[in-house]
Amino acid sequence: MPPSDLSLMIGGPAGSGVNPASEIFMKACSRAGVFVFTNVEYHSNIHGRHIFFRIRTADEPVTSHVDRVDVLLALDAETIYGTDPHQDYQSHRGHLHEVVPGGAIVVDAKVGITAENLGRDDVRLLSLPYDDIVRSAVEEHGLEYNARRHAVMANMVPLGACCALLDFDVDRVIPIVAERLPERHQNLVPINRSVLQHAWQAAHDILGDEGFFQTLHPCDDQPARMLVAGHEAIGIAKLHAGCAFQTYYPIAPASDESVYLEALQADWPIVVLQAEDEVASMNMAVGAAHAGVRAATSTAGPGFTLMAEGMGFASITEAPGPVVVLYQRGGPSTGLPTRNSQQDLRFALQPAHGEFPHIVVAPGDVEEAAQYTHLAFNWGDRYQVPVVVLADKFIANSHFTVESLGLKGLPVDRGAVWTGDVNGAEPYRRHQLTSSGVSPRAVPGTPGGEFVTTSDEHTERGRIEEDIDNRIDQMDKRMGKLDIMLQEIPEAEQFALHGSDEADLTIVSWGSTRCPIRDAIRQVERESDITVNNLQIRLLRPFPADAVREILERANRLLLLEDNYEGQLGLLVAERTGIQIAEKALKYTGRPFSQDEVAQEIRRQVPMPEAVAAAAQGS
Amino acid sequence: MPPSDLSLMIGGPAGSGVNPASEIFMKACSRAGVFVFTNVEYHSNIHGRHIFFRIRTADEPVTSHVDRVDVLLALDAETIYGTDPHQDYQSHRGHLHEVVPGGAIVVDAKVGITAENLGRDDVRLLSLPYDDIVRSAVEEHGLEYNARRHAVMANMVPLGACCALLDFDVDRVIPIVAERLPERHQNLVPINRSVLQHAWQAAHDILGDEGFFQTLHPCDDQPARMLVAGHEAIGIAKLHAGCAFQTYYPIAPASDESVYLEALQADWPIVVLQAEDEVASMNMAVGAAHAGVRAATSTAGPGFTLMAEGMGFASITEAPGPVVVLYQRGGPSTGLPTRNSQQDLRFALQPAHGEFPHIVVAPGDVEEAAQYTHLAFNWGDRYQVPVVVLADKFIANSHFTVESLGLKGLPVDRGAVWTGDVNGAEPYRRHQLTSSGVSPRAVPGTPGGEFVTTSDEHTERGRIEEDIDNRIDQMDKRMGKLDIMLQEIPEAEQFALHGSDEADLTIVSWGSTRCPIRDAIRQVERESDITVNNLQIRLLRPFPADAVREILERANRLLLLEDNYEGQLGLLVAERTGIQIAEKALKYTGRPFSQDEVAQEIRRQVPMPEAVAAAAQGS
Amino acid sequence: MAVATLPTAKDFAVTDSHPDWCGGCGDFGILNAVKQALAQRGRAPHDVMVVSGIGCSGKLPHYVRTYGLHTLHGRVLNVATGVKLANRDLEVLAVGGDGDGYGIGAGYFVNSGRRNVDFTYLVHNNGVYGLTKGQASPTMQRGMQVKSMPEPAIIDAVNPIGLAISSGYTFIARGYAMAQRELVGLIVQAMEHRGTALIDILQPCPVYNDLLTIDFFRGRDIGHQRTYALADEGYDGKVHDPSNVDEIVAKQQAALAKSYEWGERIPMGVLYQIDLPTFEDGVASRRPEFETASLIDSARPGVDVSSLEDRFR
Amino acid sequence: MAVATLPTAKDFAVTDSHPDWCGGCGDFGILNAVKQALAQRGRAPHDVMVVSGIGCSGKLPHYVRTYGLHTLHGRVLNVATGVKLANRDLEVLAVGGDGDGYGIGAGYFVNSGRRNVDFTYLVHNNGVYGLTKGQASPTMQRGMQVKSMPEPAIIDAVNPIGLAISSGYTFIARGYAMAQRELVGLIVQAMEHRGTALIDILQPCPVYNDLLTIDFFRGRDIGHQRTYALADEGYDGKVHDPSNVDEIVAKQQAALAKSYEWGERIPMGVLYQIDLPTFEDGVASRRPEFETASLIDSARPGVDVSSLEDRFR
Ligand SMILES: Cc1ncc(C[n+]2csc(CCOP(=O)(O)OP(=O)(O)O)c2C)c(N)n1
Ligand SMILES: Cc1ncc(C[n+]2csc(CCOP(=O)(O)OP(=O)(O)O)c2C)c(N)n1
Ligand code: SF4
Ligand code: SF4
Ligand SMILES: [Mg+2]
Ligand SMILES: [Mg+2]
Repeated sequence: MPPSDLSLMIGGPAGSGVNPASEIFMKACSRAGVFVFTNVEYHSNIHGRHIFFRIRTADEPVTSHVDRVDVLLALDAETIYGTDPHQDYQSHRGHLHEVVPGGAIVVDAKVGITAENLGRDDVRLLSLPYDDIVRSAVEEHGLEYNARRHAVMANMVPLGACCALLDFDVDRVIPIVAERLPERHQNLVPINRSVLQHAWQAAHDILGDEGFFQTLHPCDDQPARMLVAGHEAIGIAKLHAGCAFQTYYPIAPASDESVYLEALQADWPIVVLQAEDEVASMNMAVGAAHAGVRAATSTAGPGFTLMAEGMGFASITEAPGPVVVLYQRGGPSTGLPTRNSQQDLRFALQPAHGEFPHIVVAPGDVEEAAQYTHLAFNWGDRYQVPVVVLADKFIANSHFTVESLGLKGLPVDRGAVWTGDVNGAEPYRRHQLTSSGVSPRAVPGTPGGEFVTTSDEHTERGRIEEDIDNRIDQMDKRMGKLDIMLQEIPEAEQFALHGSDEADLTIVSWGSTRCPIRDAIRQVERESDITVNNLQIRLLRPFPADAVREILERANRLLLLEDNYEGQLGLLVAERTGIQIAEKALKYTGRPFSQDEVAQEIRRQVPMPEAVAAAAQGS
Repeated sequence: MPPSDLSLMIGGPAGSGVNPASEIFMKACSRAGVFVFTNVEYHSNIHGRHIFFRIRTADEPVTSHVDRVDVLLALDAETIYGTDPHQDYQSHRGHLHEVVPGGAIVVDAKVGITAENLGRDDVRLLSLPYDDIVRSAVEEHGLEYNARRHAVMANMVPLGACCALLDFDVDRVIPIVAERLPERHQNLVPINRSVLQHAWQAAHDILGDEGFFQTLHPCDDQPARMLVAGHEAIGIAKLHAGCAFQTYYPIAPASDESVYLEALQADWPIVVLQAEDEVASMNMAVGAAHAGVRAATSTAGPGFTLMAEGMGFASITEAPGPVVVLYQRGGPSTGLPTRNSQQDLRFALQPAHGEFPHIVVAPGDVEEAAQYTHLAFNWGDRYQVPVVVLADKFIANSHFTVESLGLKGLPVDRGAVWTGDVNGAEPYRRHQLTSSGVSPRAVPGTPGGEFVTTSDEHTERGRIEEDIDNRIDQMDKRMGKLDIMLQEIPEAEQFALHGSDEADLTIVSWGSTRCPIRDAIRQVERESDITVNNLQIRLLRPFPADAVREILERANRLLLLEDNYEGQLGLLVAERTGIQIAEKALKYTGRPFSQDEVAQEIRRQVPMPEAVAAAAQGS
Repeated sequence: MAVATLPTAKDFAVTDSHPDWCGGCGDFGILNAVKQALAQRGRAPHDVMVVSGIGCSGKLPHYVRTYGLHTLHGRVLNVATGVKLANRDLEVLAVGGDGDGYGIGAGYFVNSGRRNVDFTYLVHNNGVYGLTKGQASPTMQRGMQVKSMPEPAIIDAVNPIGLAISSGYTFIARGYAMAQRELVGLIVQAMEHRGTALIDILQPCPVYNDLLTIDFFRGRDIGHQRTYALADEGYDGKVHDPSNVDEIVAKQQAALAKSYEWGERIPMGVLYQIDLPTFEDGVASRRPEFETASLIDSARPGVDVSSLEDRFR
Repeated sequence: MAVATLPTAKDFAVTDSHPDWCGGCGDFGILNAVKQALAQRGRAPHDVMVVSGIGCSGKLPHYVRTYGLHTLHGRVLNVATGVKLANRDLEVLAVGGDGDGYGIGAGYFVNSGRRNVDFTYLVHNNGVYGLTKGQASPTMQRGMQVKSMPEPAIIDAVNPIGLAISSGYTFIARGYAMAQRELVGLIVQAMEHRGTALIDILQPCPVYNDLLTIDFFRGRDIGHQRTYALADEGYDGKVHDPSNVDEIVAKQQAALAKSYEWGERIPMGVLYQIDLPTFEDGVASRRPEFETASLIDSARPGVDVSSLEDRFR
């Protein structure tokens, strides 16, 4: 196994410190020059229900999780065993079965799990007295232990034990703890350090000199890399694009982005407005876009459904934007509020009644999330349409190691702006018929540019008009923009054929499944002679039908892979190219694909020589 | 030309009496045993903008209009010439050019149009002094003419003239006038009669004995047929189906149906509730459906967009309904509020985020509108899904001659209802996994049936649940209903292949274009050797892919015909069958296809022997 | 329909599920009060429908054994209206958060007041959006900042009591989640009231709202309980002559004044009440059958409509 | 920015289009008043943005030469908010119907009051849904029946003035479409007010509303004009000390009482006014640049964000 190739899990009840422990540890790994990917699963609940992070580390970039758990750090027994089977509400099976043979479980002694009653004898159990360790650390600093004040540090115990298991220096963890604590709590840093050390020692005492099967190898000569979640990357991209107005209504998993931006309002020229609902969020953003600023909003499925009418309104009035980031979660309806899906593609393609142009783009990873968010503003301005960036809970809440977000140097395009002569004889025409299909927009406040526009069908000057010829002209003008986009947007932005041109299998995908697909292809190609490439379609409306058809037609074997029930991209491909992809790997559990699951799907598709197959399975 | 084959037009400013004049005349024709079809075009405006009816009569059923106008009855000059070309608002070209050579124009003398300045010399101009005729009629009854009270009768003048032209007895018109007038205004009946007669005489004086090229032939031996508009037919069907609760929010062209039902509340067991918006309309209806009544709502595109979230909510909670009648109008956004379209299919197929089952059915004419509305309630109850009936402005506002609506004898199916034992050991499971995919529903109020259900993913008992296995079960259960529907709903209801099995051309269509297609096929087949059939797909979700593919594959030549820009059914067919129909006749002007336009499209597709083509064009 | 043997709160208990609210959450108090009140009202579980919005508060129907609909964010009043009109024999309780009711649901809050359908609406007013992690709710006052907010609120709070008055609510009360006995009494009164009855219930959210805590209401800082019963001070919010506009205006003015009483003393109890025709009364005025029969008992599928068809002949 | 030569109402006239309102419609009066008021306020046409909802009323921007957005039904306040925050130098006027504002838009009406963005909102209150052919609007009173309704209203009217008070509007007035001079004055006052200013304008719809006719307001039946100016009777709705809760409550109570005055006498003018921080003030309190600069002048595309990236290293 390559060095630092580890899959850790930290789990416990929401509100018990799983989040900070996980965030601290992942950052410590990243600072140590290790590549990190993390995924979090949590219930739609504030306190009490099960939450867990998977932290994967490697000495090369990884963007997905694996099924196995090497080390399980548990803050309660439920993390290990799951819920009471007699309860008809929010059940799960726990994680004991996921731990690899030889793996380790760290658990609080007070829940009473012992090597004898654990239920598995092929894993190492480190049952540690969390509270006692905290207590002794506190007292070491001459303070009296106070549960109310100090119990929060219990989550440092499994981290300390983990450091012992992985032979990782606890002093790599401490600076992160310090950074997270506010000024007034800096006095807790040394106590946290003691907790980590005591836990390290306690674990070490149990482990003895035997050690653990895997260690974490710091590479301190690396340039400092970012460890960033998708919602943060997108937030930064909005500031980079000069977005001045962001509206939102709280909703998982989208509001994290707005909350992130909210905290930057004093330092950056942006107003983040928490609206009364998503109808308001959307229409405020449309108003701001018409008034001339780059405007955006972010939401999840239930919110986007309420933004529907605003999409049609923005499009018929040819507003320059807004950019709507849609973080997909499990649907339908309220559905699985905190789980992942790719269920909203079909809806995003036609999010309201009537026929109108808009753009739907789906980034495949955290860097693309940032870059395509930036480009979305260019497109909004250039084509005067609303733009939907299709992200998801996986992108929003996963952390990825990257060198940078790749925003620097991206072009800025504000589209055609009217600055005409005040005294010109011809009155300004907001929806002028032009050969490019786009009418230069006057920014309100510009003398001579006074225009009216309306959600009704209208003339070039924006007046209500029901005449037949005018209707045809304006429909052709608006819908024709879809063709122009396909001509102007570089093909490299529309889609990517990752891997060799020729391959045994072509996986057809969109959005964030790119992450596990990338890792799985690498794995399968390392383990076998199979060659796999991946057609990742980013631009979903307008759809690059000709190019996609061409690639699909020359592929040897096709596999459609999506995080939804219906195979929505498959339906779109058929709708636009007539090609129906027969083989499908569809997942609709609310959980993202793991690298292993994708690798398995690849193997299911491509028959392997017996020997190779056996080797791969044994890996 | 067959007897009674006439195309009349009555036009004028909104509010000037175009509606009553048209409604009176069409009913008089119908009572005379003649088949009638009417179409109305009007602006989104209360008073002043141009409105016109086309009234087509025939001695056989007709369900569409023709392009030509035989008699143009004008209440103003704009009806003839159109609007001032210097106005950038609500323009049109008038109807002078549509009048056939030899046709007639009736106009008010006061607008100053004479045979000399009319601009055409191949039509008959009857310029009559509308007010003077009314005045003399009033005075004949010993009353003093009072413009405020009597001017409304001016719209009877062109009707009287029309009777003269067509050799139609004005006494066939009078009973209709009487029926429409309230009790307290019955004294106006004889005056109206005089107006009609004076106008008749005035026209006759001009025409002389020469007569007009066409007459209207009463067939008084016919059984009394209905002349009914789609919104009325659907309203009646709702009462027939036992719908007890109808919600609505005013919107063209949907609210006519609710207003029709509102007036019946004293006599029929239904409550019609005007809600504060469409979000409320929809969710009230969902609540009522859950509580056990048949519930419905009606709207147009902008309203349906607001009902989106309620669709997902109804579906995930497995509500029995509601039935949502969606009267399509010109989109996007506010669009063309009073014009026709088939633009909302794509949206209706996926009207909200996430994946969920629902039914979308599109009736093809007024009888189907009634019958499929009735069936929609059965389906809602049986499959516990919301059902969208896709109608449009054409269906809503056109009048059709029919023998009856064909509702009598349609089956009633309330689906599986739970009436279980109160003392049963097993608690009731609202979302029980069954082989039929449907869980018997307990009607609230039933002892022992207490359940909770939720818009979140849930267990069989309706409790919030995010577990993976449960998620798969419930998704499979819900989505699986789509397959069961396809199995259970009779094929004859899913689609129809009208005409012979083998034909030179197969027109693929959905919804109300069935009406002009039917008439056009009859015309073309009469005029030539060409054979044409029509695959009319009624069930759009779930989609009968296999049957459709089979029909399309064996067709000689395909033509997709739709009242929209994108060819939305074509996209759906490709999505589900992989077949891309190359030839398309798409219209997105906001006006329905005429019989002539469809006939022309057919001729464009099927090359005809020179001679036949020449004959057809000459017709 | 009341049951033969009077039910107890236990009859409304759910045994195979448990609330996942945080410890110390005021929602527990409201849940208990609902069960007690239903028992006191003497309704059998199957005659009750609890309809809720989305939020921590919205989970309540999962924890009470009656019919229950956990609906959409902000739509609880729409659904409750449909349920009650379909079957007037059901006791309908609507519950939801302050964000749900006064924020995203504000339009329905206003228009439901006008309609006056006969059900009861309990708003869990905790000043925050609980389930989405503590953003300001519409009742958060300008300048306030709870620990989950990055900065103080720059917009004003809505006044739910005033809003309810001007929207036409016919029963308007304020309760406190931790004052069980009083809350049970209020809920019973609200259910007995004919028409839409609103109880704005102050509900501590110990996790996100560190201003409106139990200690705050208890008045630990000022040495006396902040909440007090309006009834104890002779306040009478009931309009005794609904045809007397002067009395109506005076009672509304008094309620409005009370709605601003905050800080040292916070009034509890019925702020305003008036007997006005319900929506159901209006429906019955058109069709007397509906005076007693529910819609669910009236309409029959497959009925003969030829008389309607004939009107078009 | 004021223009060098003061504009006149003519500068706001549109020549190549004309209103398609019915003869005698009150909307003509409002349109004229808007043009006059803009001229009096001294704004150049290009510095004004008129945002409207959907309805007969919503067509207004087509008839006035300024920037104009004819938006969606019920969303005028959302769009106006976005426009004003994007560019605080624009004079923003929101206009719409009573159905648009108090019905489908009620939720935004309430929450816009709380936000207090600096624009003016004119509601064309005609008691009906004009453009959809005369259904009852939310201001139609219970028991009323205009000719387009098949039967009398069975639900209550909303009280827009009361609603505005409890939603936090800082300027609340009532106007009458046919009282031009007064209406122009009110609109100018409203535009001068800092914060969201509401004018509920009684607007005859001669086609559908045969109760609230010009004759009704003129009081032909009772022998005297029904409308009267509050100012003429010494009524002062302005809160002089915005920190004085007692004054606030008293002024709100007075306005509430006036909102019920109907029948023989109908009050016109400013019912309530208070100086409170605007949303823009709140924004500027975080980032002083926004005190004077518009968003449109602040943000630059392509700015360096490496400092933000570095925080994640
Ligand atoms: C349309 C929509 N937008 C956003 C959400 C996300 N959401 C869930 S609960 C909630 C707010 C809850 O606040 P409140 O109503 O005050 O209830 P509480 O949790 O405080 O009881 C929100 C915004 C949603 N479910 N639906
Ligand atoms: C979402 C939506 N629902 C319904 C409509 C139809 N509609 C157009 S105008 C209108 C009501 C207009 O009434 P009001 O706001 O009072 O304006 P008025 O015409 O009286 O000036 C309605 C319901 C619409 N345009 N959009
Ligand atoms: S977050 Fe607040 S309201 Fe929600 S359960 Fe926890 S304490 Fe209660
Ligand atoms: S319908 Fe009424 S509100 Fe609309 S334009 Fe005509 S008079 Fe005015
Ligand atoms: Mg709350
Ligand atoms: Mg109105």
